[in-house]
Amino acid sequence: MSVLDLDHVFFLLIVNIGIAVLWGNRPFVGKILTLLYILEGLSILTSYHVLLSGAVLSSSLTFTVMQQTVQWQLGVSGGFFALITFMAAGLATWFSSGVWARSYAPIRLLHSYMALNVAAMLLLLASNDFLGLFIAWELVSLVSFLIIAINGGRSAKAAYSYILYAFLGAMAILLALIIIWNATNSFSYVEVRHHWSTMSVNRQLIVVLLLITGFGIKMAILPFHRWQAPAYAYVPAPVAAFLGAISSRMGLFALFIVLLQVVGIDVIQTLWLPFEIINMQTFLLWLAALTLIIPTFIALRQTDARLLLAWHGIGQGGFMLLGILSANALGTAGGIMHVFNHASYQAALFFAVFSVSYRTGTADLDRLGGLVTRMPISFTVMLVGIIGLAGLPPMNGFVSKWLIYKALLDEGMPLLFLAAVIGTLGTILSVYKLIHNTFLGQLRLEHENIKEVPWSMSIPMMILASIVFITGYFPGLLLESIAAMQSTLGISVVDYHLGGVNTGKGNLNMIVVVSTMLMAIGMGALIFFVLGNPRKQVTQWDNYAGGHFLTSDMRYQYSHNFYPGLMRVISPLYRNTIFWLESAIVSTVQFMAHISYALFMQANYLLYLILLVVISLLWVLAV
Amino acid sequence: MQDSLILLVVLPLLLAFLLPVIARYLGNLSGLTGSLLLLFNILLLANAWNSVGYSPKVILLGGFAAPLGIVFYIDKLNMLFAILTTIIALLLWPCRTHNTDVREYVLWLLLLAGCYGVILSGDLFNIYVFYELLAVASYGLVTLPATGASYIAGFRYLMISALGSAFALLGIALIYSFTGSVNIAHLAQIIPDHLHHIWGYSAALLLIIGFGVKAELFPVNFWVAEVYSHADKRVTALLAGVVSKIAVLIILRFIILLFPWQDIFNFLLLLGIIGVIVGEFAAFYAQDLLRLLAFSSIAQSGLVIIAFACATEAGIMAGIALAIHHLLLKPALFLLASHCDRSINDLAGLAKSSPWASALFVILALSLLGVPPLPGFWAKLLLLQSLMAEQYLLLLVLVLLATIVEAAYLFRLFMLFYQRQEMPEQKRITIQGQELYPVITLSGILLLGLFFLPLFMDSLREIAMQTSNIEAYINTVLGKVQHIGEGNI
Amino acid sequence: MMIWDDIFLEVDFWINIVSIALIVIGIYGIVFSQHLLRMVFGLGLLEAGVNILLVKAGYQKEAIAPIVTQASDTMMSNILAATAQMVDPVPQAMVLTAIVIAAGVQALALSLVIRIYKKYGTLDSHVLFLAMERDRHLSLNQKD
Amino acid sequence: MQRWTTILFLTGLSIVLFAIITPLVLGQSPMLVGKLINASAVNDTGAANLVTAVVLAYRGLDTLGELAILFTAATAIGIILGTTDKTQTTSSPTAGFIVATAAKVLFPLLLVFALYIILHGHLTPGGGFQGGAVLAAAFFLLTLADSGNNIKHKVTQVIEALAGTAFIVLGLVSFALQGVFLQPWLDKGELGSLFSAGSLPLLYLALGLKVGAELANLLSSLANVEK
Repeated sequence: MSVLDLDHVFFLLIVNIGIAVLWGNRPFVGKILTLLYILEGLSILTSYHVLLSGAVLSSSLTFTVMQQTVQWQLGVSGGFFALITFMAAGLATWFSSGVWARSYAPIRLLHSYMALNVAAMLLLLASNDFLGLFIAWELVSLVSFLIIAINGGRSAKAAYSYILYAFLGAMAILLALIIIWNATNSFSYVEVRHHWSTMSVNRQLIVVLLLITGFGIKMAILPFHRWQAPAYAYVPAPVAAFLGAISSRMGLFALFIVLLQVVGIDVIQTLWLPFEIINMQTFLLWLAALTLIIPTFIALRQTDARLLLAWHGIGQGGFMLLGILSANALGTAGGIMHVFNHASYQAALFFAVFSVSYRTGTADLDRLGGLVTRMPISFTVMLVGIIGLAGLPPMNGFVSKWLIYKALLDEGMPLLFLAAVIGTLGTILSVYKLIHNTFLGQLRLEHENIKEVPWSMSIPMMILASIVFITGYFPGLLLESIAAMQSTLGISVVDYHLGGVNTGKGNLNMIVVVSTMLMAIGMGALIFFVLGNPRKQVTQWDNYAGGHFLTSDMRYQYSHNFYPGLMRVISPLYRNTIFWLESAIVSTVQFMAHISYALFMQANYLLYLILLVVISLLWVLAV
Repeated sequence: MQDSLILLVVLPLLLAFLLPVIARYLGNLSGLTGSLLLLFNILLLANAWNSVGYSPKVILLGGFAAPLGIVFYIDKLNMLFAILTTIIALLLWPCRTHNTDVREYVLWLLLLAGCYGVILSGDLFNIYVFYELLAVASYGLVTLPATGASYIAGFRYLMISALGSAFALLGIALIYSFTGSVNIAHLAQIIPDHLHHIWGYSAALLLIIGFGVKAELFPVNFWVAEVYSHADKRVTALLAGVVSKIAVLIILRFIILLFPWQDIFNFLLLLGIIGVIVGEFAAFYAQDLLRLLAFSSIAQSGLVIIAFACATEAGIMAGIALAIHHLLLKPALFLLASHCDRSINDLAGLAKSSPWASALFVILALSLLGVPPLPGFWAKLLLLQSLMAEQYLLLLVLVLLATIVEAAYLFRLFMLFYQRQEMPEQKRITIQGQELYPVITLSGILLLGLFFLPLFMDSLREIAMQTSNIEAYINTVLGKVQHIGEGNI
Repeated sequence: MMIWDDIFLEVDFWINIVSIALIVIGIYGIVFSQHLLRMVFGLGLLEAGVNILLVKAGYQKEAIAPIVTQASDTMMSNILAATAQMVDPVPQAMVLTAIVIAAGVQALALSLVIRIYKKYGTLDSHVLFLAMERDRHLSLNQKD
Repeated sequence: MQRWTTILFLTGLSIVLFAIITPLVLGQSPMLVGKLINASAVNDTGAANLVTAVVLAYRGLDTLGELAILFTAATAIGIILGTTDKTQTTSSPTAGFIVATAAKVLFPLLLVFALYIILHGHLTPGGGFQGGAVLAAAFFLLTLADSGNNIKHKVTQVIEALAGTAFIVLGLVSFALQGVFLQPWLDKGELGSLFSAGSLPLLYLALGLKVGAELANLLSSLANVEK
C-alpha cells in the first residue's frame, strides 16, 4: 500500500475538474464523471482498512510557511466524510447525466462547480492543521457560493447572503486562529492541543465561541440559520441533493475535529460563560437543541417542498450537534452516524421532490397531490426517505436518533431529550405533510398524463433508498468506522456489532427489530391476502360527497393549510427576531456607508487637514 | 557597485531634460528611450541586489561624510521598492498609446526620479525635495485628460498636497531648530532621546500629516476619490499603486528611526483604523467602479499604516507584505476598471463581453479581500498576527469586520459581472488583447510569487529585521563618526 | 512694564509674530476663502511664513554672514577663525530650495486657475466642486 | 456668525502655533552640522560663499531636485496651457515707445548684471537662482514692453535642455572620475578669486541658464494665455 494514496484521489479530482470544464456540455460526460466519482470513492474504500487501523492516507501536497508545515492527509474521520461526499456527488451527477441534462442549459457549469466543490471539500477533510483547514474552508465557501448562485435570480440572491454569512464565519475563524497562534505559536492540531492551557480562560472561551460561530454558520446553527434554506432550495436538483447531503456537514466536520480533537470536550465542560451563567457545553447543547426545534417548525410552515426539506436539513444539523456535544460514546456515534444517514435520506428526498417538480413543473405543495399512481418509484423513495428523516424504524435515521436519545438520557439531560423529541415530532408532522400533499390525495387534472421519471434519474434515487434501508438494517457497517474515529480522537468508543450497539443497560439490535417488523408486516399481508383479498379497484374520481355528485374538475380534497390548529398555536412564536436583526444590520451598514461617502464628498476638504493639524497639536500640547 | 545606484535618480532626470530636444529629431521613438531607461534601471537594481546583501550600504553624495552632505541609504527594503516601482512604471509606460505628447514622457520620468529619490534618500530635506518633485509631476499628470473636471480635481489635489507639504516643511524647520541637522541617521541618534517632548511630537505629527497626504492617511486623503476618477488611468494606477506606498515608506522610516514613541504609534493606529472603516464603507456606497477602487485603496493604505504603526518587526513585515501586494495589485485593478468607467449597475453582464478581464478582476479582487490561498491572504495574516502580538484585539476585530463590508461590495460586483444578461449593443465593453497585457503581467507576478511564498516570507523577515535595526542604520550612515555633537543639545 | 519692553524689543518675538501671522493668513486664504486665486496667494504667504521660521533656525547671535571676505588672507587658521563666527549656511540653502519649489508650485496652481476660469467662468471653489461632480455624473451616464 | 467662528479658530491656531514656535529662541540653535560645514567648507570646496558651498556641494542633490521641480512645473504648465508657440502679435498693443525703448536699453544691462550674479555666486551673495531670475526678467521685460518680442520657445527649450544636461554631466564627470556623483572637481584655485572653487561656478552657470530659461518659459506661457 503506497503511502501517498491520497495523491491518486487528488489526481482523479483534477481530471474530474478538467473533464467537466472542457467537455461539460457533451451528453455523455455526466456518466464519465459519475464513474470518476465512484472510482474516487472506491480508491478511498480500498484503503479504508488502513484508515480503520488508525493510519492516515497522506498526499505529497505540502508546503512550509511561517515555520509551519501544511500538509494534507486523510484520517478515518475525513475518509468517512469523503465517502459520503463521493456518494452524494456521484449520485447527483448520475441523476443529472441523462435526460435531465438536456433540460438544463448551464450543465457545464454545474459539472464544473460540482467537481470543484468535491475537490475543495476533500482538501478540507484532509487538512491536518488550522492553516490548511482555513485555506480549504475558504475554498469551500467560494465554490459553494458558485454552485449556489448557479441559477441566477433568487438563487443568486441567496448565494450573496450566503457568502456574507460565510465571510462573517471565516473572519470569526481567522480571529480564533490568530488568538490561538498568539498563544501557542503554532497551527498544528497536536501543538495547539498541547499548549491549549497556556491561554487564559477568557481567551479559551472567546476562541471556542468564535470557532463555534465560524463553523456553525456553515451548518446554519441559530442565530445564523437564515441563509441556508433559500440557498439550498432554489438550485437545480443534483445541486440541492449534493448540498443538502453533505455541504453544510463540512461545518460539522470542522467543529467535530476542532472541539473533540483539538480543544477536547473536557475543556468545553470546564468552560463557563461570563458570570458563570451557564456551562459552555450546556450552552452549546441548548443551541443545538434550538437549532433542531426552530428550523424544524419553520419547515412545518413551508408550502414549497424544496424549502421544507432545506429547513429540515438545518434542523437535523442541530440533531447531529446535539449528539456530538453530549460527549458520550453513544452520542458522538449517533451524531456522526446521523451525518451519513441524513446525507442518504436527504439526497433521496431531494431527488424525489425534484423528480416531481421535473415532471409537474412545480414544487409547491398546495398544487400537487395524488401522484402516487403516476410516479410510484419516486413515491417509494420518498416514503423510505421520510421514514428515515422522521427517525422511525426500519430506516437508518432511527438508529442514529435512538443513539442520541439514549445518550441524552444517559447523561442525565431529560430536558434536552424532551427538546429532541419535540423536534422529532415537528419532523414527523411535516414529512407527513410532504408526502401527503405530493403523492396522496386527489390527483390534479393537469397532472393526469405525467409519467415516472426516466431511469437515469430513478436509479440513483433507488440506490439511495436502498442505502437508507440497508444501513438501517445493519448499522454496524457504519459503526465500525465511527468506532475507529472515536478511538483515533481519543474519546470513549462505542461498543458495536453488526446489528447495533451494546450499552450497559441494554442493547439495540436492528437486525432483530427490522426482521421482526418485516415479519409482522409480512404476516399482516399474509392474513390480508389469505382472508380473500377484500379490495376493490376504484378510480380516484369514484367518490361521492354528501350525496352530491362531484365533477372531476372540482376538488373535494384540499391539501393546503395543513395543521391549521397547530399553526394557530405556534405562529405567535414566529416573531422573526432574527430577520429583524438582520435587516437592522443591513440598514446600519447602509447608513454608515452613506455617511462615510458623504464625508468624502466635501467641497472644502482642506478644512479636514487643518482640523487634524490643530487637533493633533492641541493633543500634543495637552499631553 | 552600489554607488552606481545614484544613476537611478540621475538618468531619468537627464533624459527628462533632454527629451524635449530629442523628440524634435526622433519623434515617436522618444517614448522608447524612456522604457529603455527603465529596463536599464531594472538591470542596475538586479545587479546591485545581490552585491548589497543584507548589510545596508550608503552612498555619500558629493563625497561628504554623513551629517554634512546628503546620503543615499541602500538596503533591501529600499531596493525592493525601487524595483517594484520600476516594474510598475515599465508596465504603465504610456509608450503604446498613440500621439503621446513628449511632455507626458517628461513628467513620467520626473515623477520616477522623484520616486527613486524619496525611496533612497537618507536626508530629511532631500526627501522633502524629491517628494515635491514627484508631487509636482503628479499634478501635471493628473490634469492630462484636459477636461474641466480634471483641472478642478488637479487644483484641489495640488492645494491639499501643497498645504501638507508646507506643514511638513514646518516640521522640518522645527526639527532643524532643535537639532541643527537633517540627516536621518544623525537625527535618529538625537531625536528619540533628546526631543521626546512637545516639540518633537509636534514635528512628528506635522511630518506625518504632511507626507500622509500622499500616503492616503485618513483625514487628508479626501483628494483620492476625485483625482482617481478624473485622472488618466495609467496615472491613477501609478498614484494608487506606487506613490501612496512610497509615502507610507517614508512614514515608516520616520516612526522607526525618528519618532519611536508609543503616542505617535497610537495616533497612526487610530487614523489607520478610521481610514480602513471609512474607506470600506464609502466603497460600499460608491456608485462607480473607479471610486469604489479609490475608496478601497484608502482602506488598504489604512491597513498598511496600521501594520507599520505596530512598529514591531512582525508589524513591519506585515506592512511591507501588504504594501507590496497592494502595489502590484491596485494598478492592475485600476487598469481594468478604467475601461468600465460608468455606473456600477451598467456593468451587469460584463463577463459575457470580456470574460478574461472579468476573471482577472475577480481573482485580483479576491486577493485584495484576502481569500486564501491568494497572496493577499498571507499579507493579511501577517497583519493580524502582528496586531495580535501587540494585543490590539479591538483593532483586529474592526479590521475583520471591515473585511466583511469589503466582501459585501466586491461580491455584489462579481455577481453583476457574471449576471446572465447581455449588455446593450452600443454600451458593450470589450477589454482584450493589448489592454490586458499589463494586467496579466501583474497578476502573473502576484500568482507566481505564491509558489515562492516560503522563500518570500523568509526574505521579508530579513528585510523587516534590517528595517527595524536602528543601530545598523546609524552605524552604516555615520560610520565611525559616532555621536556628533550630541552634548550640545 | 519692563517685561513687556523686553518682549517687544526682542527681535525674536517679532519674527515669530510675523511668521505666524503669515502662516495664519495663508491658512485663512487657503481654507476659509472660496476664491481660487486667494487660495494660491494664501499658499504663497503660508510658505513664506514657514520659510522665515526655517531661515531663523540658522541665525546665531553675534555672527556674520557665511561668506569669507578677506580673500587675500589665505592662512587656514584665519579662515577657520572667521568661519567659526558665521551663521549656519544650511538653512539658507534649504530656504533657497524651498522658495524655488514654492514658486514652481504656485505657477502651476496659477496656470490651473487660468484654465479653470476659461472653462467654467468662475473661481468659486464650492461652485467648482459641484461642477466637477456634475461633470463626473454626466460622463458616467453618457458614455457609449 | 461664520466669520466669528473663523476668527476664533484662526486666533486659536495662532496661539497653538505660537506655543510651539516660541521655544525656538533666536540665535541659539545647536548648529550641529552648520559648525562642521563652516569649519570644512572652504577646505572642501574652495568657495568663499559658504551658502554656495552648501547649495552646490554639500546639498547639490537638493539643487538638482529643485531644478527638476522647476522644470516639471514649466512642463506641466506647458501641457495645461497648451502650446504657446504661435506668434500672436496682433492681439495686444505695445506698451508705448518710451517703455519699449527703455526696455531695450535696460536689456543688455540686465544681462550683464545677471551674468555677474551668476558667475560670482561662489564669492558673493547671489548665484544661479538669483541670476537666473534676473536673466528671465531681462527677457520678459522685452516681452512686456513689446508683445511682438516673444520669447522664442525653441531657443529657450534648447538652452533649458543643454543647461540641465550640463549640470548633470558635471556631476557625472565626477562620478566617472572619482566614483562620487556631484563631487566638486577641477582645481580649487585661490580662495576669493573668480576662477576658484573648482567646478562650482560651472554648476552655477548651468543652473543660472537653466533657471533663466525655465522662468522665461514659465512666464511666457502664463503671459501668452492671457492674450
